[in-house]
Amino acid sequence: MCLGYPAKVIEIFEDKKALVEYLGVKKMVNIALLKNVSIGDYILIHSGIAIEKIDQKEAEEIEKLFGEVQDANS
Amino acid sequence: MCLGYPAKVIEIFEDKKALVEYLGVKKMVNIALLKNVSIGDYILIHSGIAIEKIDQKEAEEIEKLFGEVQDANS
Amino acid sequence: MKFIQKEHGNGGKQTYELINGLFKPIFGSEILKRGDDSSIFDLASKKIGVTTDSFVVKPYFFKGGDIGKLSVCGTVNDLAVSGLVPKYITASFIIEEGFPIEDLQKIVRSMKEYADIAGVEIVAGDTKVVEKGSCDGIFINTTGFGVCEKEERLPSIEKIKGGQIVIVSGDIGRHGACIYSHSSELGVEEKIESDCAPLNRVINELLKNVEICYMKDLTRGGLATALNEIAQKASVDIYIEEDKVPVSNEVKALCDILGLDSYYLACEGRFVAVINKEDKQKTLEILKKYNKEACEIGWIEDTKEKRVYLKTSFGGTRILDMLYYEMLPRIC
Amino acid sequence: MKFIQKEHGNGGKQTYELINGLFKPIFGSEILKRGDDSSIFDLASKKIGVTTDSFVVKPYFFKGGDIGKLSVCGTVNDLAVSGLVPKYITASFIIEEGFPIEDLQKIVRSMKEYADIAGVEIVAGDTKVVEKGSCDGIFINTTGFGVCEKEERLPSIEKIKGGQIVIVSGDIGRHGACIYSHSSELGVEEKIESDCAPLNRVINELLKNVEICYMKDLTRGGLATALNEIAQKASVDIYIEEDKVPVSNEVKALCDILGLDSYYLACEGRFVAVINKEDKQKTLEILKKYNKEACEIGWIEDTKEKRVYLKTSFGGTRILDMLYYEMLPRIC
Amino acid sequence: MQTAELIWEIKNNIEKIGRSLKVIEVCGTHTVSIYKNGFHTLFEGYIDFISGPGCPVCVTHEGYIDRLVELSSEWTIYTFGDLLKVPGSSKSLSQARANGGKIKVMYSPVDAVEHLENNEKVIFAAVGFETTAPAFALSLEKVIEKGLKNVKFACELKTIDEPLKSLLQNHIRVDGIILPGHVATVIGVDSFKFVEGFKVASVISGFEGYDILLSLLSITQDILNEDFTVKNEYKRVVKKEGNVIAKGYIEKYFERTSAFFRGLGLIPGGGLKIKDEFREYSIDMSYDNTKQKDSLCRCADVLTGKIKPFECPLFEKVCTPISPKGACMVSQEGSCNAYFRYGKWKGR
Amino acid sequence: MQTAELIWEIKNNIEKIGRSLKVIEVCGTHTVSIYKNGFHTLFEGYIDFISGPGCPVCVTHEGYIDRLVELSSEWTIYTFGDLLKVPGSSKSLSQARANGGKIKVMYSPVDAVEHLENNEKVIFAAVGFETTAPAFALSLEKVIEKGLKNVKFACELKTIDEPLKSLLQNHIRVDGIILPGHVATVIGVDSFKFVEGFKVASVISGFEGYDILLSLLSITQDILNEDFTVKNEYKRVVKKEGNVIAKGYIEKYFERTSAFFRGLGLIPGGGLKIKDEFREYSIDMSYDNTKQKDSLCRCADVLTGKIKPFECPLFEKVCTPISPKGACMVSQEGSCNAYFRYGKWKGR
Ligand code: SF4
Ligand code: SF4
Ligand SMILES: [Mg+2]
Ligand SMILES: [Mg+2]
Ligand SMILES: [Mg+2]
Ligand SMILES: [Mg+2]
Ligand SMILES: [Mg+2]
Ligand SMILES: [Mg+2]
Ligand SMILES: [Mg+2]
Ligand SMILES: [Mg+2]
Ligand SMILES: [Mg+2]
Ligand SMILES: [Mg+2]
Repeated sequence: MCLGYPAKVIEIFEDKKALVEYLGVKKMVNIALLKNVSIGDYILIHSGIAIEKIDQKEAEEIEKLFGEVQDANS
Repeated sequence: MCLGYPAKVIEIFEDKKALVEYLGVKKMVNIALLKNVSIGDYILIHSGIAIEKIDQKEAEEIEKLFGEVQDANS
Repeated sequence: MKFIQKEHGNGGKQTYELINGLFKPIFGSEILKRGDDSSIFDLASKKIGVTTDSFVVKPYFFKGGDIGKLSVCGTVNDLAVSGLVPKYITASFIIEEGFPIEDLQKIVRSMKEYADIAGVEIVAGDTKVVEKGSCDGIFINTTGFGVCEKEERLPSIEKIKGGQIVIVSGDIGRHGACIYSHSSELGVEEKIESDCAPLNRVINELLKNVEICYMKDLTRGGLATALNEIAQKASVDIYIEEDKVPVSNEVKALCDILGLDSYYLACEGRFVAVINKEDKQKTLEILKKYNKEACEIGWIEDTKEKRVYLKTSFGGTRILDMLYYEMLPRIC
Repeated sequence: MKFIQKEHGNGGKQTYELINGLFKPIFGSEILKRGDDSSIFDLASKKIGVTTDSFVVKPYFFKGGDIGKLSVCGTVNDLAVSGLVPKYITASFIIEEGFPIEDLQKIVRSMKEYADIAGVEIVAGDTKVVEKGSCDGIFINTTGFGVCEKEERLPSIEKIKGGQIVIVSGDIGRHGACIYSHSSELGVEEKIESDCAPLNRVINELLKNVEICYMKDLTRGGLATALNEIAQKASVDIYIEEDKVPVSNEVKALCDILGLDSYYLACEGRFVAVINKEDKQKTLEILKKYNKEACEIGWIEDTKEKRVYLKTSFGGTRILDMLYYEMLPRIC
Repeated sequence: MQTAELIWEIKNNIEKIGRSLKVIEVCGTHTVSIYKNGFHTLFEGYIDFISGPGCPVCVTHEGYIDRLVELSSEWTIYTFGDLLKVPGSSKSLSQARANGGKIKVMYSPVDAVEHLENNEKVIFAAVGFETTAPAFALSLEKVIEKGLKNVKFACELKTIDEPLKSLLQNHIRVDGIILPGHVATVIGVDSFKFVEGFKVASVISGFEGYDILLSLLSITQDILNEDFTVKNEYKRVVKKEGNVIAKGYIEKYFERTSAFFRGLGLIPGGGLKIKDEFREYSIDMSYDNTKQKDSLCRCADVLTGKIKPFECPLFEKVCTPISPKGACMVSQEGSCNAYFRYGKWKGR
Repeated sequence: MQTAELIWEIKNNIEKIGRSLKVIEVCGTHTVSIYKNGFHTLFEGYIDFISGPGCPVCVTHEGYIDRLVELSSEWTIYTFGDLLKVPGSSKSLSQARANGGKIKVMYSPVDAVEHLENNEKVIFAAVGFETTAPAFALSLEKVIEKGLKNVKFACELKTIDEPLKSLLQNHIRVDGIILPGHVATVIGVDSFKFVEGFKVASVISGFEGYDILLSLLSITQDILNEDFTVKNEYKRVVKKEGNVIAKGYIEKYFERTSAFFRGLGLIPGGGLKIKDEFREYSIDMSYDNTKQKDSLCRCADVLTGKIKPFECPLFEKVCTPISPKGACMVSQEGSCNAYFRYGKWKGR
């Protein structure tokens, strides 16, 4: 139920929508719950709605630790 | 469009309906357009509605002439 | 009451359970039970015949049969009229979610019953479930294989020529009339019984005893359409005598009530055969053992208009063309 | 634009015109063109294999294929993984009235294209038309026959034993992910390409060069279901290493977005093979010519629990069971 | 009497008359009976059969179909099967259904009402002559009784007398008329008295093969006797005054209106419309009946007996029951259609 | 750091603690992550994983399903796929659909509203915790903006704090709690401060395998250090105060209400309902939540960690994902279900 995935903002549209990319898949999501979203930001999506921005510094730390990536295309 | 078939009245029901038989096939029809329908009468059916009683004397005359029958079960 | 659900068709656990719990026990074929991607078996001959048909009849239970029986008979009959001995059948189901499993069981049992009667084995199967509203209850595809026992006995369109006679194996139009009689709005009290039946036995006996030049089972499109196909393919004309064509009173009645023509009503257990004049007596003798209504109905002429003509009761002659119109309910 | 109407399925004149005007010219088979009740031909061997499947995929055009291509590949693949050379196919259509004839043409052409690629001939067919709302666009049944070239080469469940290794022919889950990606509500911009493809060539090359103990194509239910079927039938356990199973980023993404599991996603151009350890190098060499993602993913153990176990990336071990849940859109 | 004798007698009478006869019927069911029984070949050289504008489908304007097609996206159209294939200016009802239009074929408009639910939005396509009008009257009565507020009638019912008058006055010269037995069952023998003024042999006929033969015998005898009173061969059913109850139903719910007939044009009093007091059950079907698609179709000439179907340049070449170019080919009771399907003996 | 090292360190810490630990998670997505990654086998003998009542599907009362089934004959029910299989007292939504009920699976309640037409009668089955509540708030906002009058919400949204309090107070003694990372994303770290009062190691966790491992490390270290402050392992996403906009949406449209939780019973403040000012968009879902089907199902004991799934006598024998006897087997995120599907290494 509380599934989420991290995605990169590719394009921002009117009506609080954004095109995001995750592992090469592009999809429109709703960004009404976030403020100051910019292209290139990483955001966390739950049921089609962005519920938070992802702190890239923190994410990179994890990445360094495990060699895992948030987004294979970044 | 103006198709009709002759059928024998088998049973009379409320609401101006009758069960008729034609060549062994039994079917409910509407008899609201006829008065004094009795079991055993032959009636002419068009689009599920009896539009006239069939005069048996006349029908038998035809039958005599051509050996044709109005109803194979009569 | 249990119903088919989408999971019965997702290829996973429940599909597996449906196949192993319902289909395999009823069909009982050893080949099928292996459950491999393909069913492998040895044939009796290298010349084989294949036919396929999907069945979408509505209602799926009708007087004298059901979609399961129909799906077996239809395919068995296509093989039989081609002069083959039906041997193996595949069965593929498309089922709407919500379909009662009890009904599915009845249908599958009926397939097995008629497969046994026809002497065919059900060797492969498939089940798909589609969501509610995406199909109408159940559709069944059967594909059949028959082997050729004696090549020279195979009926063939090339064997048709002028002077031969046309035989029908029984009264026509019962299956189509049956399906119409089930239409609830029409309100016919007692439904008409379908003629749905496997024809391979009678045909097998015929093939062993007389030369059948050509045969065709009467299905969709009825007698008229089958005869027109023959006339077209053989480049001959066919003459039919109206008074000789056997039609039951019930079928006549339904035609009059609905303004239909019995020549176009489907049969599912009747065929026409073209034979040489001298074989007439023997042919009818055999056919009448299976159905008393079997009889000669016409003849072939070499005039090559590729037409079917009907000699009417009153002595007129008219064209008997293929079916042009929609016969409303679904019949096969 | 022209549409299918009920008369295209009534067995009469318009059915005749559809078959002769659309199907026969495209399929082009001489056997089919005869248009008899059964199609008769000579086989190359008396041992044959048969498989049947109905295809109900929605949408019927998807990235990387359509229902026509799928219906040919699906059946060709079932024959190929059984170790047979696919030869003949029957095609049976159930079409909803109102279906665009242009789309039907595309689908039929695509069947022909892939039949040619796979080297199979379409030898028999059938068309039924059902009223609007009684089926979802188009359903296709194909039934295929293959011949057995060398009996001792036939893969067989009995050949499976402990110590053998499990190979997959490419990355998994593309077809299922493709169909999900077409769901309009999901709003995925670029659709994922299906892996739908005929496998008979690669398999034929394999069979000629190594001993394939067993093969299975991955369709509905995906890798997990196929492996479970093998474990069940062979009474062995199968161990799969999570890190080795090839899954593309796109498929992974879709799984994360929808909460799906790639092991259960359908493929339509992938298979698993069980081989002896010593054949590994040769097998992968051949497989990689066709698909670089082909690789070893696990092994067989004789423990007879009939289970599939997954060694996770973190070193844990868990059951990998059959599919229990509904995967929502229709995929084959 | 054997039918063979009867045929011989008819031919004998015609030989006495000394020329071949033009006989018209104005009921589609008669058309079909004549062709199905092969009378067109049996009396070749003796009788030239003309099918007048008596098939309600054949005479319907394409504007009516267009309007039904339009309505079928929102309303369920209940129609007799006969109307399904009639092409509108872009689509037939059958094509509309294939594209998602809500079309239902009914057998009986009275039974159909019984199965309706409360809120269903239904339109009955009411076509037909006086035979069928009472069925729609009964149907309307039931709709009112059941209090169904979303059921309407698209009334395009026709009458037989006015078009027949127009036909005989302006379009055609025939020797004999086979009058429609089932229309007569409802409206009675007396309603056809006006035919006598046209000095043509006429007979109300049943629909069996022998009915047609008896009617032809009657016509030939009347010609020989110069007797132009209307005869009633269908006595077993048709009464002098018709079915009084049925006529009462028609009068209660419908009134005369002018109506379009393909081949005859607009005919004052040629149609029935729902009376104003029941207008809430009537759906507006107004269409421009002066406009018709340009076409080489010679239906009008066929319906008025000026040419035979095979004399139309489109017949069989481009105009067939599958792609009909005119109404006479559309309806199974149309004369071009009957000619196409039952044809002539040996070639056409 | 390698995951192998991390696992070694966790096990090492547990060895230092000197007993196996009971760790509970209350988010279904965590349950699945643990089992899918095989952590239940990897930490066998070290950690005993308990799945608390954090799957919104598992805790839903069958009365809610019954009501949706009932409504589905007239309304189209939009639901997440998760809810489809949950058995009501006679049918699941999936079975209702098979029998003709109008059920639609949605991916996003916001996108779904965008595709709705004006007169569609739609009910959104609003289930979920605070992660999902803002989505339904946005959805409701769009419904109001579009002026859709026939769209209602069947609100059965839950909150996490009250049930968690009840669980820790009345039902369970655990060593560590893995707190739900996505709920925390919305409500913030501070909302979990109350957990500290229970003297249990707790950490807000992400959902990747390494997230779980880092959280387990944090729990073991906290136990060693007797540090019971709430930790946040999911720092890349979860903020101290959460998502203020999202919380604002929840507050604007919803208010606290008491709610039924399977295993925990009725919990005051455990649910969200639509505020009175928006009640026209709420559909009455009242059902008797005191009544439950008699059953041998020991879900409640599983959810509160009293027994493991395989200790339930029905597990695997009569209770399977195909015929679930309890909610923990129904949901793909339920603990019995996860245990059944991902199981134990070598036998169970
Ligand atoms: S053949 Fe066709 S085009 Fe010619 S008159 Fe008849 S209906 Fe019209
Ligand atoms: S196994 Fe089934 S019956 Fe037992 S507790 Fe779990 S859900 Fe309930
Ligand atoms: Mg994730
Ligand atoms: Mg009659
Ligand atoms: Mg397969
Ligand atoms: Mg066939
Ligand atoms: Mg057939
Ligand atoms: Mg299959
Ligand atoms: Mg056949
Ligand atoms: Mg198959
Ligand atoms: Mg297959
Ligand atoms: Mg066929």
